Amino acid sequence: MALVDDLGRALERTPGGGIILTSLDAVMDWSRGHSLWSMPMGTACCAMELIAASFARFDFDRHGTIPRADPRHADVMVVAGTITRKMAPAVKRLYEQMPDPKWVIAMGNCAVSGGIFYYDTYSVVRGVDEFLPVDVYIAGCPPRPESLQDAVLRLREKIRAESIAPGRSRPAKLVLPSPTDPRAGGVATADDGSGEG
Amino acid sequence: MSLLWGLLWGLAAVMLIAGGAIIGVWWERKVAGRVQMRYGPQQIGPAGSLQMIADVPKLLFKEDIVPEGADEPLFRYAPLAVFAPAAMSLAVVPFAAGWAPFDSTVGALFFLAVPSISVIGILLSAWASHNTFAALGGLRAAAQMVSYEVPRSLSVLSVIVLAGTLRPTDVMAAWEWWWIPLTFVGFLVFLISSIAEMNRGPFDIPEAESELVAGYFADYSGIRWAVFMMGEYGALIATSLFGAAFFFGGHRLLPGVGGIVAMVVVACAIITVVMWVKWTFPRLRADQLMAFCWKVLTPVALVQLLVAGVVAAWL
Amino acid sequence: MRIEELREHLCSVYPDLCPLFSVEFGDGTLTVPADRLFSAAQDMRDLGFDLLGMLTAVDRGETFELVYRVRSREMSAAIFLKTEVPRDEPRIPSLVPLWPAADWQEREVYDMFGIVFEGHPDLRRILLPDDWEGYPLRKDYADERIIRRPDYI
Amino acid sequence: MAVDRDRVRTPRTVSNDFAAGLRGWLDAGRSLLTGLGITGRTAARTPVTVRYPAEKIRVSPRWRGALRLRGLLGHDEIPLISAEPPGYNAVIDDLYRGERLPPCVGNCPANVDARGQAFLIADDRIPEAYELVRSRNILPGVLGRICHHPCETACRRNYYDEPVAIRPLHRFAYEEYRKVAEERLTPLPVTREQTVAIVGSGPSGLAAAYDLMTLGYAVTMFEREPQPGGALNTGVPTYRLPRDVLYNEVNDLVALGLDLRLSTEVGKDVPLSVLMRDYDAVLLAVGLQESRILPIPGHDADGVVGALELLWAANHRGEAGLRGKRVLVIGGGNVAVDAARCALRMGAADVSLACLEGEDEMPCHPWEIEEALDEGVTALCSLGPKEVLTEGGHVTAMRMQSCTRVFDETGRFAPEFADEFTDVPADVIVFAIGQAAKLDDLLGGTELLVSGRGQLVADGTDFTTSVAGVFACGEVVTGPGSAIVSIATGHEAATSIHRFLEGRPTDDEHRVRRPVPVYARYAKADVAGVERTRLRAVMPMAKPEDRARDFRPVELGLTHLEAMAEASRCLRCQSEVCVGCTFCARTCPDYALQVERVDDPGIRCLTRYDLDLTKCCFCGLCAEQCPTNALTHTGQYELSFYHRDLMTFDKGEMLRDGGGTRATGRDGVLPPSCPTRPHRGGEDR
Amino acid sequence: MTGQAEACGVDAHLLQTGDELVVNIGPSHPSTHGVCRVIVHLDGEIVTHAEPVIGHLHRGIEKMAENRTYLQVVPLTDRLDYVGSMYANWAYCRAVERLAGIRVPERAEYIRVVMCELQRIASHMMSIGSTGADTGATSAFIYAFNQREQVVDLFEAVCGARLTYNYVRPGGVSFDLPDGWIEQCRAFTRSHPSAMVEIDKLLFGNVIARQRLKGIGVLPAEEAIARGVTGPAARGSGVDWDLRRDDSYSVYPRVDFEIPLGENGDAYDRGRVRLWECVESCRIIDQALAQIEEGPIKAEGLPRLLAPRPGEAYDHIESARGSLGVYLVSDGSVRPYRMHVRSPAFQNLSVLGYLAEGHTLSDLVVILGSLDPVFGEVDR
Repeated sequence: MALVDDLGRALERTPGGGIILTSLDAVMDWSRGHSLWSMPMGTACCAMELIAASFARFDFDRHGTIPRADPRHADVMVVAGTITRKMAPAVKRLYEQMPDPKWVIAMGNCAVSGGIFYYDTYSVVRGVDEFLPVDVYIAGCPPRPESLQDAVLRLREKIRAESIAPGRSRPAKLVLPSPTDPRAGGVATADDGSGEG
Repeated sequence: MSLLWGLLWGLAAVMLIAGGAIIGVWWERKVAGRVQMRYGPQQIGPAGSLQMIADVPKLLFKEDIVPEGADEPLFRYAPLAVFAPAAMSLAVVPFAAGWAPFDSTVGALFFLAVPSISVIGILLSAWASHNTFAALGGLRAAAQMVSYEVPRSLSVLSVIVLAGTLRPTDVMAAWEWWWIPLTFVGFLVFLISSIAEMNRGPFDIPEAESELVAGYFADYSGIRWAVFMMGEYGALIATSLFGAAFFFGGHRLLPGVGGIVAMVVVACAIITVVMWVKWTFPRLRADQLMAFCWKVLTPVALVQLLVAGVVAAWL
Repeated sequence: MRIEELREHLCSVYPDLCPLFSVEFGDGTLTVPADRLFSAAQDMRDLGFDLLGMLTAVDRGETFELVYRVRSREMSAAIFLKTEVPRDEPRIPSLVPLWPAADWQEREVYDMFGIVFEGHPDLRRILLPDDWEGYPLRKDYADERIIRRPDYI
Repeated sequence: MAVDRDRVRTPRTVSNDFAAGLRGWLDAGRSLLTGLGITGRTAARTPVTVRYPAEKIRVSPRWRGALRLRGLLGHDEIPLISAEPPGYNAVIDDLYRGERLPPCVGNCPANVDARGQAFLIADDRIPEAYELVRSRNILPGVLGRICHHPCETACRRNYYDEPVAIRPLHRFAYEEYRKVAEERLTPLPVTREQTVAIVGSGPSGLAAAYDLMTLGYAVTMFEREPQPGGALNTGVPTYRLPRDVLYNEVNDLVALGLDLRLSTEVGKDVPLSVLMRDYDAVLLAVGLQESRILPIPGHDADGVVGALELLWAANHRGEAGLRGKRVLVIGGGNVAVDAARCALRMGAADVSLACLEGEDEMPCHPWEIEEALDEGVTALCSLGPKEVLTEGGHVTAMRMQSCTRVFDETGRFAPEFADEFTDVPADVIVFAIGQAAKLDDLLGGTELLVSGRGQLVADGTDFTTSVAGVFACGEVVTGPGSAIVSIATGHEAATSIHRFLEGRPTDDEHRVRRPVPVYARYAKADVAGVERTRLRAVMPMAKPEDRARDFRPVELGLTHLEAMAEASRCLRCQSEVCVGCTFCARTCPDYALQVERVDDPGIRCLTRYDLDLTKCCFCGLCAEQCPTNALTHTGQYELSFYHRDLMTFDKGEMLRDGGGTRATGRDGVLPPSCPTRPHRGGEDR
Repeated sequence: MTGQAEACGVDAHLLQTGDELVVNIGPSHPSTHGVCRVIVHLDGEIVTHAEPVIGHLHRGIEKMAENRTYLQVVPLTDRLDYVGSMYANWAYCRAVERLAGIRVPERAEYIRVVMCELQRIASHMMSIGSTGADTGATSAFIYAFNQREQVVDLFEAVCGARLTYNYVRPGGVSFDLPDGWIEQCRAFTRSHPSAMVEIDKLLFGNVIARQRLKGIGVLPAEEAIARGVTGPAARGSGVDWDLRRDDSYSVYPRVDFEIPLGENGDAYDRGRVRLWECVESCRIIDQALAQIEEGPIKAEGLPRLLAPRPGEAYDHIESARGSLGVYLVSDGSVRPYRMHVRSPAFQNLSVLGYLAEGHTLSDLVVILGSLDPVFGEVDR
């Protein structure tokens, strides 16, 4: 990413560069959003829904999301299923092997927080965000394939806020725009969506 | 002057293959979708046709990972070694009456010989990426190389025997209607062996999706992996054009300008059949491929050559 | 061999162990002291119990209770072989020579309870990482990583 | 059979292979072509894909999406069940059909809104609670003491721990209401000119009178005895029902505008034909007057007494000449047990009770016989009376034959006797085997039909008699039964009278009948280790030994705080308002729900209701255990969040509208069958 | 996947031992049906020794069950064999019913049989599909998956979940069949056999697939019995053993069905046994739906907290992978004292090392697929 990073910084420094950078950002975010190749890290029941999502009835390919088993070709790692402490180093290793603009979707309660295996187990990692930076969490046990596709659309909105030049993300509305958004009840959200990097 | 002409043609070939690859990948995902009762890309452009417009810039800006322990220069330029033969083999294809970009007397021989260089590219990438799975994939490609080259050459030979010359334009000139039924079996052998040569369809053993995960290009990310894809689609385009020319008469099908259009249409039909075959059949094992080529394709190609020889002699 | 003959045979061979056997359900229980386990298992094998269905252990406080379920297909009868093993040095002869099916199940019982099966070809942990200390399914397994669900019934 | 039709037969063995040689190769080639054919045909067909953002799959009504609360204690009102008298049945019926009828209300013969009463008492609005109960059960104070409380048997808390004490709450409401009775009792306006006469001031007559007064009719009531109350006044012993409670409640009715004429016997002082002429409608609520004596040899010896006469004597004179004598009561019903306990209190030396039925199938209520046994009554079961042995006209013993079976296999009363006899020594024998109506002087001079055995002929559902304009209700129609059943017949009779006076037919399709509720039989929840606040308020009872000596009341009432605490234990079933009973949090396998509530009486609200969506495994156990249908699964499945802490929903968010958050699933997912609800797994509501 | 080996704790010296190449088919691999790592010693392309390393999905369900009431364990059993969670529910509930002596009403037994036969079809679709994916025919996987989607729709209509049903409860089933469901189910069982014949032609009839599947991973019958292999994996070798018929439980005696058997015990036979079992399941469902009649769906008067008498009980059913048994020990409290799940997938996977010798790497993947392991049930 070195080449791209200094391109971004160079554009930022040159006087007229800001305009080019924002338009370049727009194109890049659009293209990254619409061709998110997923790395299916399916371990347990959520893997079944992950497979169903890319097959005939809930076609993932329509959003430009192809399941690529090889971490080198994937952009987003979908962690679907329970991650045990024997499995964690392998997941961490595969995450590191992915090329840089990469994101993580934690699918299913087991990936989000250990879910039904939160209490009384000795070998379950309580949530993938203990060792991976997670971008979108999906609740459900297992979530429907449409929830996964909804998460991909959510991830697109989040990517729209990112930029090539590091540390220059536009503020994005990170609170869910759903009509009766569970968080609509006047409760201050965790942060106002300034979106760090 | 010929150097300038060569450079110009090289650039044209790369642009043609890049455009072909973009349309090819989209058409492949559409055919795969339809075969599997789903739609394939739909969101960008009419019926998702501009999906690759979204994929290419993303791949361009992907981090270009060179795995530690890999052989640096070899790793960077191995994809070119796979892509170049496809572009070069496009040079000898007889597009119009008496005109081929590089009309050499041994055009057909050139077309048969050049694609096998891509196997060297595969071996280079397999060795350079310091990855057990890649090494396995590369060795498999090398092992099965000879088995499909022989029937491929024999099947084209039967047309050359009929035409009596190696120069593609002369072959086109000497082309007759009744050659189609005569050499149709040869065409089938040619098609099957070129699928094996392109490592596609039932013979994608070097990069078997379910065993070696991604075979020889396991460690290529971003644009280097795209160059491999362009290499594959380039070979596909070149082979189908050549097949259309030699076995279906190419531009001789319709008089005048219509000829080129007819040739392209037949080539597209061949591409679609190749994709259809890929998404229907399971994958052969490496040794089964070699057995199939030696024990089935080569005898059939020889019989076809015998028939073509007898007819040529009787003429 | 009919099930009734099986019942007489069991009662005759093991009078002291008083095997209880229900003909109508076709299954019975035979509690055997640890040292006579291998010979009893061998008898069962010769009687025609060719399927080793289940092999598991239960932590009964000061002893571990090992439960084997052997099944014969022609007679469609099943026998529970039960033994007790002291907690401090849990050693028991392995049944792999009689039924290869016991291989992985014994490794799992070793992994979960720490019961050593003598004569097992390759006794290693199977489910937990190799560097795991302690045996989880013991009742006194203390592990600070476990968060107990509050007793809220 | 569906499968035989199609031509797919399972092969004997599944391993097949191509033939050897050339035919095999041809088949192999053909298999490639058939493969291509299949994929080609599939490619021609239209894809099955659901284009996600535009089209969405309609999830099934039972889809278990994110959880949602429909209502919250303190945030939503509990719906009270009350309506104008004729329409009450309609309200109960559509609640039942919509599966929103609480089991206690459903199982009570008069459909008293016990849930509403518990809510009002917990809210410290006790006079309103009393009036709400009185609209259906005319004598809350009286029945607070003597009712056989079918509501508590059906209470859903039996399944969780112990049922809510509904009857003591009626009694507590009565005691509180007494303090504010005067200013709340304003006479009901008379808006119609028709008048109604009611013969007999038993519970059924009073209920009918109340309904008719609320409808605006002028009601006159005639009572033979000097005090009102009918069977409650003469039959029920005073230790179970102090008389002032009865008289206060009847006087309340008089204050409301009832014209009550005591010690005027219809048939003697006022002929029935005069009533039928002067009043537009007449209601015979006379009940049953005389107890039936078995025509066995020696039944006319002195020392043989009927149960009603004994109870009348006990209630009015307090003395029946039983001092120091041995008393034998024949019969196993509630009247027999009352007679036995009264005999004990009147100084009988030894009281025993003989009945046909066996130990566990006695017709009286279990708690009645227990209290009697505590007080010293001895029960002799499976014995049938054969002959009274007398000596010089005095009773000395009773010859009893042991009975092997009381009901034959079809359930009809056909007792079978073994031929071994026992003689039970006794000085006084009391027959409590049933009561009958003495109607000859009442019906003299009218064409009212009377059946062979002297019972009035009346329609069991409309309570009309053979003469138009004359109605009958209470035990005279239904036979011996409990007080609450008579009150229910009173309400039905009032509806019939109202329809008759308005000229409409008493029975047409508009008349809504009360539904017959079906409730799951609960296994007794074992309450070992259950914390004190969940258990039932203990009703203080007098000590058994000094209870048996006199007629002071046996059960003492609940205090104010105890009653409010007990009322707050009510789960408000089917009210779709979460009362914080915490059974959802207890049954959740992943401890994803945390429910806390403030429990001091009066101020009862839900302080915390947190759902941790990251732990919830969407198994649906909580929604099934919820007794009030408040916790349901919505159709929401698009649950993606950017931050993990957005995924815990607190009390406010749980009330969100479950319907349309981007999910097509409709709300209204009915948890299939709370194990205590009727088995009609409700479809989508 | 360069760092694959280090990622899973295989130390470096093991990598290059003499002329043998050690390859790690890692815990996350498209064709390992979940999380199984196979350490393979390769001599060129031929496998000399393969050793599956499992435990990557070991969540300690048996330890968790000791701290949950009998009703709370049911959602746990859903997560055991997540491709066929209806089985684990039923096996567990049968063990609890035998322990607590609960009598299940007639209609509930019929509903359970219909649900489990539908689950067998769905589970076999996943297994046949993944056989196709291992050999490279992804379209066959998708055709099989479409049939599975129809079954999943039927389940969603009845119990409200696609994969983790929590539907069978000790004492009966939790919901009654919605009206209109039986017709929908009949329509499926009518169309399913012809779809199976089509998939049979597309996948197993194909000469390339036959070359890839026949003669691969041959498991002789007596070896299968000795190693405790049950279910379609054993029936592929001709072992005529099916609990539904030989240990005939629930209402299976009242329906008649055949047991498809293979002869030479290779991956091809195991696959086709599964395919024809689906057709037989359709017949069972039709007969069960014909015999079902109205009635209660749950035993009367079950207490909220079930506390069976101290003692033990073992019961097993024929799941899609073999004989799935649950052994329950109770000490009279509301929580089981010990729960052990006899997992058929765990037992069937143990023969992988024995079968894989002498085959190539691509065959190893096909053999693993033909044993149809589901790692939720293997690792528990």
